[in-house]
Amino acid sequence: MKVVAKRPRALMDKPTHYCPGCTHGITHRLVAEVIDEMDIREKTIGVAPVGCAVLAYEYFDCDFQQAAHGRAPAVATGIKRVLPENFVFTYQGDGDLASIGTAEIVHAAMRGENITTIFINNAIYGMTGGQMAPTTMIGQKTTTSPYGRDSKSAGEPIRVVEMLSTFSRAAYLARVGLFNNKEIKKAKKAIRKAFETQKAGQGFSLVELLSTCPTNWGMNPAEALDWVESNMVPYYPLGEYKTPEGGEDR
Amino acid sequence: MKVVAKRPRALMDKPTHYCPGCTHGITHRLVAEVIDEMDIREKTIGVAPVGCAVLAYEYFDCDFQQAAHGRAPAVATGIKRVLPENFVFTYQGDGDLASIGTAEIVHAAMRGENITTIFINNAIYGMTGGQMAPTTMIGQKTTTSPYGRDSKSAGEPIRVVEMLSTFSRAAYLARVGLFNNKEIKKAKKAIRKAFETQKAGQGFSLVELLSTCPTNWGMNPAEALDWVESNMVPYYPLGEYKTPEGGEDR
Amino acid sequence: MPKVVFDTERCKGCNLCPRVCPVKIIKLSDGINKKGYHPAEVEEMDKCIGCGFCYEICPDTAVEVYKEEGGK
Amino acid sequence: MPKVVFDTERCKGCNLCPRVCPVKIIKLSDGINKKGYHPAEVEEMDKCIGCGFCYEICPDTAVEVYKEEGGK
Amino acid sequence: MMKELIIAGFGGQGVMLMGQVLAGAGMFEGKEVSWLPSYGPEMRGGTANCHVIVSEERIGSPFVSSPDVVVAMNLPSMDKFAPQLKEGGLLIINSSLIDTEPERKDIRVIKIPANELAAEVGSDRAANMVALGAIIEKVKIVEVDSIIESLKENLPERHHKLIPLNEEALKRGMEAARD
Amino acid sequence: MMKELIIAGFGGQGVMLMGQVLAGAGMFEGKEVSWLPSYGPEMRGGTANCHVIVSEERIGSPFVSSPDVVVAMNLPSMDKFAPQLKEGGLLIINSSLIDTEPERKDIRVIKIPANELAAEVGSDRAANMVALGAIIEKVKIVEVDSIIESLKENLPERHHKLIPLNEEALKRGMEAARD
Amino acid sequence: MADKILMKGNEAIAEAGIKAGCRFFFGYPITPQNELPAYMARRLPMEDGVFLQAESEVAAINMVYGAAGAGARVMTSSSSPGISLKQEGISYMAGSELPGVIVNIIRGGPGLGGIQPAQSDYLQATKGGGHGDYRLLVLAPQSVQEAVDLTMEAFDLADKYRNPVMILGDGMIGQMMEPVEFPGETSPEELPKKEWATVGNEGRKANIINSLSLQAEKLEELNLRLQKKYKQMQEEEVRVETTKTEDAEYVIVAFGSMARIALSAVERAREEGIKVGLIRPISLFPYPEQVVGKVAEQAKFMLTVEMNCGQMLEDVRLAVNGRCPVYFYGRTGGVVPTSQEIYEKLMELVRGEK
Amino acid sequence: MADKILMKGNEAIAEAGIKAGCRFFFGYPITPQNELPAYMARRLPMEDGVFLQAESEVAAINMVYGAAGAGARVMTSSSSPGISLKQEGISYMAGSELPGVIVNIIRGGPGLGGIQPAQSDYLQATKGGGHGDYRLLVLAPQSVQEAVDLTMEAFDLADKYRNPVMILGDGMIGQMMEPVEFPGETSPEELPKKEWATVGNEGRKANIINSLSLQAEKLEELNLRLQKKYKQMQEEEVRVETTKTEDAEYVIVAFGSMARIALSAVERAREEGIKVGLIRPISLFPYPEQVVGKVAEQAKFMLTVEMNCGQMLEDVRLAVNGRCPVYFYGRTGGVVPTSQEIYEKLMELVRGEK
Ligand SMILES: Cc1ncc(C[n+]2csc(CCOP(=O)(O)OP(=O)(O)O)c2C)c(N)n1
Ligand SMILES: Cc1ncc(C[n+]2csc(CCOP(=O)(O)OP(=O)(O)O)c2C)c(N)n1
Ligand code: SF4
Ligand code: SF4
Ligand code: SF4
Ligand code: SF4
Ligand code: SF4
Ligand code: SF4
Ligand SMILES: [Mg+2]
Ligand SMILES: [Mg+2]
Repeated sequence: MKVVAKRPRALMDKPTHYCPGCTHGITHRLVAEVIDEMDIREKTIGVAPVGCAVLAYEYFDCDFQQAAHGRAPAVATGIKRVLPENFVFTYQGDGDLASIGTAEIVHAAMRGENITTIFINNAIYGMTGGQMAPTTMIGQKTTTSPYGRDSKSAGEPIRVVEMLSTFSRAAYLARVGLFNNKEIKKAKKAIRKAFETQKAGQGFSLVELLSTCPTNWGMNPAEALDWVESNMVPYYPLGEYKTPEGGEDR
Repeated sequence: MKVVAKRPRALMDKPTHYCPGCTHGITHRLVAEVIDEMDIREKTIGVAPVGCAVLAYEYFDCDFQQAAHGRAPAVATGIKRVLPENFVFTYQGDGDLASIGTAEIVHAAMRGENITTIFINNAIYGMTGGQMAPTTMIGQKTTTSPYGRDSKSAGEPIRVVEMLSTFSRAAYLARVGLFNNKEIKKAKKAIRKAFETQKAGQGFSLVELLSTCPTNWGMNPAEALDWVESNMVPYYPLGEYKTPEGGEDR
Repeated sequence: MPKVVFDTERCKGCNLCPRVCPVKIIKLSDGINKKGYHPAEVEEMDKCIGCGFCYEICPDTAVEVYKEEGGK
Repeated sequence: MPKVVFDTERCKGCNLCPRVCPVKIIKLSDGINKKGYHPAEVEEMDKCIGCGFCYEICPDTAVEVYKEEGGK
Repeated sequence: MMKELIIAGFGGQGVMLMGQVLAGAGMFEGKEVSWLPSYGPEMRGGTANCHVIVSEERIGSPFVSSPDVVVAMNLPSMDKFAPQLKEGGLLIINSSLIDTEPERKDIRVIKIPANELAAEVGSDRAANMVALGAIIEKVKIVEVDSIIESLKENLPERHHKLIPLNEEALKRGMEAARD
Repeated sequence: MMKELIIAGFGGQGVMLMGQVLAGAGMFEGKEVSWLPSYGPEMRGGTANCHVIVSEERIGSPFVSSPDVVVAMNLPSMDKFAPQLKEGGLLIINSSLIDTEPERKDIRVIKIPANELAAEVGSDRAANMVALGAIIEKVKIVEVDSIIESLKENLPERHHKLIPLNEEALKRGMEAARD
Repeated sequence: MADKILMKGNEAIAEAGIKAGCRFFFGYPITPQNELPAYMARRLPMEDGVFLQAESEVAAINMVYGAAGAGARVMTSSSSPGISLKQEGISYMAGSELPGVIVNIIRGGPGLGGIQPAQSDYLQATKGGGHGDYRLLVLAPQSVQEAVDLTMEAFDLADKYRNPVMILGDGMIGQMMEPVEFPGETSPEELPKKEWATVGNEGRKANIINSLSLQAEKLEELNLRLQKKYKQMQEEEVRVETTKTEDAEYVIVAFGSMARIALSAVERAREEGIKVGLIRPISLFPYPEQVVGKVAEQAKFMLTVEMNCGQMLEDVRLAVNGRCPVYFYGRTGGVVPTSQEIYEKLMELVRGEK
Repeated sequence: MADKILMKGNEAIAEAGIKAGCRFFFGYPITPQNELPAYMARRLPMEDGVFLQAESEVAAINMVYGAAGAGARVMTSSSSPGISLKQEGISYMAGSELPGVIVNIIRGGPGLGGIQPAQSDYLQATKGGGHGDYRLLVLAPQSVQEAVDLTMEAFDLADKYRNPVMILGDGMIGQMMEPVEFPGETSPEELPKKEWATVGNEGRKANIINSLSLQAEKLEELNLRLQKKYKQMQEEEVRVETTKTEDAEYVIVAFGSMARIALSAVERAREEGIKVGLIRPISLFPYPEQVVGKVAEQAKFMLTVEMNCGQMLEDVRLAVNGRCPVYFYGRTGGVVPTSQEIYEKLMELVRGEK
């Protein structure tokens, strides 16, 4: 018998602190698989955010820096400028990236910083117990939108990939969902492409993953996946928004 | 004889500190004219940025708050939420708005904050003596891009209006230039529309004005206007990017 | 014949693998593990087609999938 | 007949109004004002058509434009 | 008289509510009370707990370091908090989920099959009320009426229909503790 | 010996360079020197100035509050800094742009038509060097050779062709001050 | 007067704000203060107020600035890292003389640190974590009830001095539930009008909210005006509680929730006949320097107890000014010292003294 | 050793960084330190280094964090409001034990304030403007030459302690030109390797740069480790200069550019036979507490002179600990006290003393 699927090398053999059914775990595995497949584990430096994935450095078996809330792209920039030959990725939630860290992600994309961002859009602040994120859906109830998000006062959900698509040095931008196996396969491909973009020195790459937070959504994990498909996907269309064309430098 | 053109009421009778030929002065006058024409001076609260226009509160004859660098949209939000019936506008440079203040402008636009932003894009930090702005053109020399802005390291200029166009609650977005009388007339129209958008409660409005900084560009004022037309306009296309459709609330 | 092995202590009983198993052989056990979860288990292992869907959806890498050497 | 009045102390001699005057009657004076600038002045006022371009481009509201009451 | 309790269990077992109801009951009786929860992400998956103090005097630290009573709704909670008990303190064990014996011999122990008893009155989820019944029976810090009063305050209106069931569970707990 | 100077004028008149060249010359002669500019947006339109100290002893404050010498390249500068001069101090006036008489009677005043003299040697822009010539003639803090040496250091390579002209301007200033 | 209700510190502070006439809240989530904005999000719409989750702490404090400048009673809350981000804005508010209430529910630091209770932002709060010569009025409650009382007072003080006021709590104060009652209620309409606010310059000269003075002398004037206010605060706003200090030979100094724990140690030592007293500064700025200094004259030593590595210690030493030895006991990083530990430390020192 | 060259303080500090082996600079424009990044933008590319203008001060300090964590010598600079924005990042660096050099060329505050020289960020720099129990090593040069020397030293100290070091200057230090020479040069290759840095975990366990500890006890451990470092700094890194203090009856204490101005006052008073001395703390943290305390024993009084409203004053009073009266003279908002003013203040006090 041959093992055809098991914990990738780039993940530590450690149980995570994530809630049952939380897609953070799936994404960790996908990233780790890509790292394994590209054989870059020992050249990779991850940047953990403030958010439920704050402990990412406990789970990946590669060098890591923990960054202040929202500042992962700045921290990654610092690392990458010192170590241009290494792989640097940030792993960020929607509160981290699309709220407090807006300036940092926008400018990393504008500069075409040669890093990869794994962006977990779960439409909520998971870690802090379920507050509204900029990506929270209209009408969605959270602890800070107890009557449902109201577009008049809180605006309409931010579409990060679309916003960053206006930057020419943002080389690879894709949005994927984690709500079934087909989409999970696509997600992995996108993550691979993002790292390949970095490898080729083509500039900034980002994959947005429509994710779940069963705990703070008040759903079971399966319902949560369905909710992603039925509520989030229509507003956040899946697909590759930008791919690098041509070689080394655009 | 009848005066057909003179200093608008909403401007104080005070010489400004701006350099000779700097378009900040033109924009001040245009905004003041619109305020006069709409007869809203006594209901208007301006927010001055950190930048050459930091002293705007000395020149406009209406209530003003001076905001920390980049935070004018947040300050304006605070004011507008307290005084929804008043007119609130921010006046911001490209360093202020597109660099340090990226998160604040993006989120004001996302929320559809019912304020108006006058955005002075002069492709440089004027006040601090000519550093690179996010809007500085590729190859443009500044004190912090002494060899010319290099897209590989410093990225490609940020197009603010295009970026904000991805937000549904950003109701009016336009880019105008101040390089000749025809365009100045258009600029005024755009400013008027922006304030009208606010009046109708339709959400966030912003006018980007392609402006000059003769002093730090090392040009005389006339050359500077030409440079706007020949170098900036091709990269920053003029026009209305978004206009409010329909009524009171979208 | 393919088979799957669940790490019952690592499993959080999220109930996602049962949902994606094409042959519907996974269910949550009645017992609880040390962390208080009902871990997943397979009832008729011989029906497993080794598709790996369970592994793929599992957020906790609690599944390993095995196949015959060189097998289908 | 239209006319323009320049506030020579407020003018910073930026030389923009001469550029836009359709009848080219504005130029910078040889003298300097208190701030050290050569202020703009009009040579043949009777040629002024009152178009207001000078006012419109002036960053320092140093220009006022007058026209005949009810006139064209 | 001052009683300091730690009530602990899995996230979903309602240990926070138990503590709040208890503190609320003390307040109704004009006593000094405090309730301090564990908080933050460690709640996820791990044990949740709260510190409750009901007292006739001023309460110093709301943080309980040597409790008079520990209520362990699951095994990790017993492992963690039983060692902190005062000598002679009381350990209430949810024997539905805990079959290990506590190691300490210098404490009093009572075992309540909280989940089973709760199931008997109609809802597994009322196990916390069973345990609460056991507390007030054994510790006598508040009257059962105050608990019911407090329960009303603490449950949202839409759950008030559950109050009779919870009352029943409370009583079961009291009985079980009496035996 | 310690001499403290304030050199002031319009933004474009090159007063900063004057001060730097003077300080550099002092340094070549092994003296203690400091140069402190006015800075920030107030430079725009208004007056620019720098504080220069050349000394044989340790320099305390680089900030000059009672100068030995004030060089006023324009009227606002004279108005602003002449009152700060030490009693008996020296006021050097650019008479090309200043026709007002200073009010103070307790100071020495020399008037140099710096712009005219500069124009005579071929460039209006060398008025600062004319004034610098006047300074070193009157104050004798550094040798003219050191000034020329310092000028070379301070001018970018591509402007070195202007050095002869500047030397000429310096000398005119010295002569004018001698008269 | 209402009956007592059992409330979490965070929620009680929020309700106290509303009771004080605050209708505007701008904040950003962070543990352990999340219940405060969540409460505001539920409650403020009922009062026609505005709750807005800002994009960041930086934005939040600047929204507070704008709203305060527009004349409103306004509030924000956060915890340590978030408060660090607000430092520029806080300095701006002080420089522009804007009232506003800022709540810091301290957690363990530095950096991301932890989320357990700590008092390690004392120096930041009291000495000016931001730039320039400014001070906040800093109030440290020891119980949920006191958190309510001080929060309500904070709004009045902020308006009185046109200066930001900080409520300095810790995870324990924020998270614990205790019975509270609310001493009355002020509606925003009852409050005196703020003539300096920017609300539109109908019939008057424009009002400007500003902290810029390019002329040094002007800026110095502003600073002297600020210093005068701080002096006035020192004269009028010192709040301090002393327990059994009259005859104390040994004195513990502690603030906030630490003080109530320390009091248990004091009581225990008293039972054993040791003459110990407690000084509990309630206002941390202005610091009760005179009270501490006075008691120092009779004390054999002072023992400062804090949930940090010794921050208020500096203010105690400044107040004591050499009059008696000052010792320190503290735990940090989120560890809460027990009254037992404090008692032991105290007894060790007492023995050393004898 | 090179000849002296006339250099602006800002540029000299930049060049000193390069000479110390720093090849990475992340900053954001602000007066009066703009010449520093501009110089780096010109010079670093020549040394294969990286100059990057960050989108903000917040981003800049976090880039510094990343680069420091990746093992590089790295630097940032700013002025007061910008330094306030960096407080969270600075606390993170201290908590994650990352070396790095931060330059603050102070301007008048609070708020937007002005751009003239001031020393009003003393407390922020020395007491921890950020959250948590951490300290920076703070060095205050009084001349351009000393700015060079201290900057070069700062990089070594940062590496030695794995702690951020702050160079605290003011607009005068940054803007003035004085002759300087550079005492040698270190190339980045010569520096010892940092085994803890995140550079890829080839053949070893992963390195983690982190300040989070959800367990309070763990976080306390980190804090105790930090406190130990600060204690070591207090033992090994105090830098202070005393002038004519041996027989001084009156002692002025001043730091940075203020000290050189004060020295002129001291000299003048000495000429008139008044026995005055000067203590100039060069390291502001660790503070030369012992030196000040020692001198206080013989002094009739101390006079602290600062370009602020009395910030170092607290450290002087703590060091003096009641041994003699401590007076204060200061100007603020960008006004620079003259030696004349200081002299007069001194004489007034001397007369009062007699
Ligand atoms: C400066 C600062 N502000 C706020 C926080 C508190 N905080 C921790 S995680 C988090 C947001 C988490 O949400 P998200 O980024 O969406 O990640 P998720 O937990 O949903 O994966 C916040 C606000 C913090 N630690 N630091
Ligand atoms: C927090 C902070 N950072 C930096 C500065 C310094 N600063 C003043 S104006 C300015 C930028 C001005 O550029 P821009 O916004 O483009 O306006 P302009 O002067 O070109 O009109 C900067 C960086 C500051 N005052 N505060
Ligand atoms: S809180 Fe939400 S995002 Fe965080 S681990 Fe739990 S389910 Fe996942
Ligand atoms: S520096 Fe530039 S932007 Fe500023 S006033 Fe002068 S020309 Fe205008
Ligand atoms: S491998 Fe496929 S068939 Fe086998 S148990 Fe997993 S999901 Fe079911
Ligand atoms: S998906 Fe994984 S964690 Fe979830 S039930 Fe299946 S094995 Fe357990
Ligand atoms: S109004 Fe028109 S014609 Fe008259 S001076 Fe001005 S630009 Fe020329
Ligand atoms: S445009 Fe205005 S400032 Fe410029 S020259 Fe004409 S009048 Fe003077
Ligand atoms: Mg999220
Ligand atoms: Mg600009």
